[in-house]
Amino acid sequence: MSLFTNILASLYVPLLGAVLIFFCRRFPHIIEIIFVASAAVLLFITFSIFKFGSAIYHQTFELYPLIADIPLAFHVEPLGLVYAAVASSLWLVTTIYAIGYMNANQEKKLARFYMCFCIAMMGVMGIAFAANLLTLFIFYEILTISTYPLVAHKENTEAKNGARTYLGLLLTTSIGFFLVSILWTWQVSHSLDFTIGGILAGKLSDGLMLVLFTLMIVGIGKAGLMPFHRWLPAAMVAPTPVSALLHAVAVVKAGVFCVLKITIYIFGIDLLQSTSANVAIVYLAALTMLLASLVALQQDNLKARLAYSTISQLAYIVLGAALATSASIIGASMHLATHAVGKITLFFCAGAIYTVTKKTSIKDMRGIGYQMPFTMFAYTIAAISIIGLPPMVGSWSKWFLIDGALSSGQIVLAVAFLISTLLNIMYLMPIAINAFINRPASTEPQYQEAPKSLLIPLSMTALLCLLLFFLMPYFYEFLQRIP
Amino acid sequence: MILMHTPALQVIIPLIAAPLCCLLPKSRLAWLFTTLVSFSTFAISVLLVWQVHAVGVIDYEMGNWPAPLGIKYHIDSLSAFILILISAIASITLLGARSIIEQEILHSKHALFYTAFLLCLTGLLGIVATNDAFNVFVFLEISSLSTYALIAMGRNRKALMAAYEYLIMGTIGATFILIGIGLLYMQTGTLNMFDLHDRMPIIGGFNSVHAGFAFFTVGIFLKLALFPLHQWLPNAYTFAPSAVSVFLAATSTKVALYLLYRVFYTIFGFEFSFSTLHLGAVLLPLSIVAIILSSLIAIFQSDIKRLLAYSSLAQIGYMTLGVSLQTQSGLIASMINLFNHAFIKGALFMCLACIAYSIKTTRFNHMAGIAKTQPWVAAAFVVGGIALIGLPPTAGFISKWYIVLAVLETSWWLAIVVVLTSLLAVIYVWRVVEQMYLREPLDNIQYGTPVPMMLIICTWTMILLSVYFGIDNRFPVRMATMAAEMLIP
Amino acid sequence: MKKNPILRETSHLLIPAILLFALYVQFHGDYGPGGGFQAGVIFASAIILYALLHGVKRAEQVVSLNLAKTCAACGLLLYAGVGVFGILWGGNYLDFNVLAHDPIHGQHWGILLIELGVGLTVASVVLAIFYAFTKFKK
Amino acid sequence: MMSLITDLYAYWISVLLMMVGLYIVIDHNNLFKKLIGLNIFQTSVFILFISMGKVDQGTAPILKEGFETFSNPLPHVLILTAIVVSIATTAVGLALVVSINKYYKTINESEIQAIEREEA
Repeated sequence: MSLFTNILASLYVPLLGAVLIFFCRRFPHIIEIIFVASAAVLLFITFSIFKFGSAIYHQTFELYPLIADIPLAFHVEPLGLVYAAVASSLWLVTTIYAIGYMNANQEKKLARFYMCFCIAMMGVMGIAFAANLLTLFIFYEILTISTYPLVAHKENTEAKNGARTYLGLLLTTSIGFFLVSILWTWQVSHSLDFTIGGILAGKLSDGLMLVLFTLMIVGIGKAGLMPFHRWLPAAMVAPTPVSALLHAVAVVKAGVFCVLKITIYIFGIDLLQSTSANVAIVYLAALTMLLASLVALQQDNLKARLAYSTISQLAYIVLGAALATSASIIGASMHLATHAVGKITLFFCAGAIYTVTKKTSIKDMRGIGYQMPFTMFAYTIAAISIIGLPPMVGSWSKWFLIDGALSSGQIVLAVAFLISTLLNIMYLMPIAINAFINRPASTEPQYQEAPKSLLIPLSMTALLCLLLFFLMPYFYEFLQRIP
Repeated sequence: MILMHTPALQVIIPLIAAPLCCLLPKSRLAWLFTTLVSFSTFAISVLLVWQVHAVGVIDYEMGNWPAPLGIKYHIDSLSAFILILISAIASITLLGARSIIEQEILHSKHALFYTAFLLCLTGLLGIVATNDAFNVFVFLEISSLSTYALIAMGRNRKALMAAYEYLIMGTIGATFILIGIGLLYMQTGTLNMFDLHDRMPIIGGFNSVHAGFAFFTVGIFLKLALFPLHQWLPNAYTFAPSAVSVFLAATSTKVALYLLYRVFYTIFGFEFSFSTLHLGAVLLPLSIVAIILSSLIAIFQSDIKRLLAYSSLAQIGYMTLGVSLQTQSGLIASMINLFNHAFIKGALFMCLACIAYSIKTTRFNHMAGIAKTQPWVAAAFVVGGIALIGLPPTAGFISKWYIVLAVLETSWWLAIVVVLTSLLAVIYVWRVVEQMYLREPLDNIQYGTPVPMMLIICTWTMILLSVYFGIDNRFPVRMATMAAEMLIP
Repeated sequence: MKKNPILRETSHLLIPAILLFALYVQFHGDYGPGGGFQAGVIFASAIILYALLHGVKRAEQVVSLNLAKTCAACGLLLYAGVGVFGILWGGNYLDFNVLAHDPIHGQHWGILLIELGVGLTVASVVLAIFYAFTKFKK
Repeated sequence: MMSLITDLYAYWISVLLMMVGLYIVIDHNNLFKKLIGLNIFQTSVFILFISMGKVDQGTAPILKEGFETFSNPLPHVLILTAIVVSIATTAVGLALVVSINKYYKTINESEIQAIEREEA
């Protein structure tokens, strides 16, 4: 298979999965098989791209002109490959988890659910391999629209309101800011291609460059920067697998991936540093990072707390991207992967707890470690990884991020990272500690450990948190190819 | 032989078919005949597009009388573009509409309905094909008169009032256009558009030409339903029979827009209209007000047909906004939006036709939970709604891209206005989507008659077309670019 | 009607004259003032006069609504048919030059036929409108 | 000043008629009278057209020996068409008014609006 067929296949496989699921919508078992199978095939396809080596990076495949001279085009570069690999491997894990969760909770409209899941995955793959901003934008919006039915899945008033916030904010930012800034970019540079070193050098004055960069990054609502972060907690009304994959991995990571890609390939690191167009975003991201952590402290609903934690962690990546030093970029790219693995584990655990006990409130989870030891053990591992302590994988990315902040001479930001880490400990660890230290109240019914279809995926991702720590040198070497 | 006569055949086939149709005894036969005729006009318009691509411009002299004396039909890239749009929409609408027409219209009037439909089609095609100013007026009235009749056939008695209001406004508009033609004729002694244009430098200074320009402006704005002359449109679209709403929403204002291009670019000329007489300064504020106001009003409608009618008004605002920018890119944007919006709005009204067929109403409250009983229709509405909002990968996105890009060339604050108002579309579309999907069906609503397959297939054809032109837009963009380069040299 | 002998007798005198005049206007439209529009209206007015004096029912025995409708369609078809004839005989649409052996006669024939079509349509449409309003049930 | 009125009297008449017609269309509550207004309005345009076809000392455009100057026949022809259009419009309008009367039992516009408001 040539590289081009590989890329196209990564788009077609989820789409084909969706179509097949649609036609088999009356047979619940068959759609589950199709669902898992398409995830497995996609994983194989994504990893087979690695075998082409580094020679094919930035080799662009144009399909046909979409608008004027701007083609629908795809390419492969290290960052996109990382994102695609993370998303597709975690997708496979999530498919298994989702089937278990949906069956255990007797959710309805499964065919629609799985279909939208597949289409969302196509959106993710398109974003990962997009070779210009227009292609990226198209798949970005496909992702937005296809996840709406997932968020509104429960179809009650709460789900409706949550989904409304979700769609409203994402569309407002993407049409109101992102699209405008893309058009502006097109107007000043007559190119939207992702190019090493950026395409905007010398095209705008410093002041306007600041406006454009701010507009574009804020416009990527999926990155969850304040004040456009409300959609993320709102989307927590969705079933947990959706929260896990889409709101800890695919959607939010699509957001920060776009931020990284635009910083590196549209503006260019050098340009950002020389014009200091990044200054507004840097401080906005730092602010988001701290504020979101503070808000997370006050949340009693476990999923809501994780959601705010995600907002805070996303701000790490945006900050890393906006700092525009090579260390911070590597740190941000790394964090994209490490946070994904960690956060998906946490969500899986939250979902497992809900499935078994129907509990969502942190107060009620006292002593739950005695009843669900595996789940809570996995939770603890993932929490440590998110906090960034060795020997978990999260420590690496945080290391590089702080290194990046220091190397750009911003001591304040390095301190902000540290404060945020402390806050991480404060909002993640008490849950684990309470679960194991306190005994459950005697009035509580005796719960069993979560079903296997939930337990296996979450143990796998927890294991990954640990394993990847040791594989990091290879990963680092790979990421260094990002210019 | 056919190739030589395509410009004439385009118009006379439906014209001859109309009286034949009214002689046909059976409703089904009349439908079949009308559909066949509209498909043949479509085939001819395809031929015309092909010819225009091959040779550029086609002239056809009626009765072999040479141009300034006789009536000349003139097909260039702009006319071919609009012709293919009208005939395509008419064909798809008619193909799917038989069942809904049988349900909504008295059986004894079917033959007359189809006759009126064909006459309306003739009128619209004629306006676009002819190059004679007075001929335009005649065709305008043919299409308008048959439209009044078609609207009046609506089931609700309000349809009568809607048709009456439209008749008064439409007649005033057409008469204004007639006065404009008269004043120009007075100064030039010719009715041929190119002849008129050629003499414009000589007569451009006369007061009567300026007065004629003003009459044309008001008349066309009336036909176009541009704010503040839009009052007739919402009622007309709302109370017309569903099939008629589809056809009108997709074509009638588009043809008025075509007339605007023709009159102000071809007859008066770009220089005269926009530099000497500042048409842009009139169009720009009106378009912006139309966009903002109509979008806001659309949000609060309790009937979805009405909601879409107001949304049409906003879209017309976008199209005239493109014109008011006075640039080639603005004109291209306007034309692309014209083309795309015709399919999108046609598709959405087609969805409402399905719903009206099923539950006999299009009121917002009764939409609750309709996705459960009519999943295909509801899904079609969602896709059409996404296109209306202008999200990729639909045709609406392409329109929006070109409009914002064209506006950005002129001023950035206007671009922000355009983008923000397009977000209003999210609100009114998603209100309906939520109602369809996330509400329990009302108890007192019957589950409704199942929608015939043909209607759904045609609805989806339009929907898929509006998605297709979002993915592959080479045809409309090329045609619009050719036309704009012709109109603004 | 029996009460108004004057009206009745006058109409007996007038209606043939009106019809005759209509035909005159119709067939002198080629070189003189006249033509299908005017002739059609005059022709219809004769029948409307008849209907006013003798009742719509009697008038419908002369020209029924269906006949009027058919004639309206046929008139239009005649008009269009002559035009199509032009195409079939190698000219453009509505090209009368090809109708006869030389252009002048061709034009002559063409205009007469066309005006006949127009006259037929106008007369029947005016009549149909009249019938439609008189038959309207409240 | 006077010549402006006397020379162009045909235009003044048509403008006057036009305004009268438009006023009736806008102001009148009675749907039927509105149609009459519309007719007056259209007629004014016909007069405008026909008056512009008049040539000084011109006769009717009939070829006959001894007459050299003719009025322009084209506006007449155009207006003949426009008159037919106007008849058709009036017919459709009247048909609508009759139907409105049947379904609303009134042809007074404000009464109809009141009925519609009650329904809504």
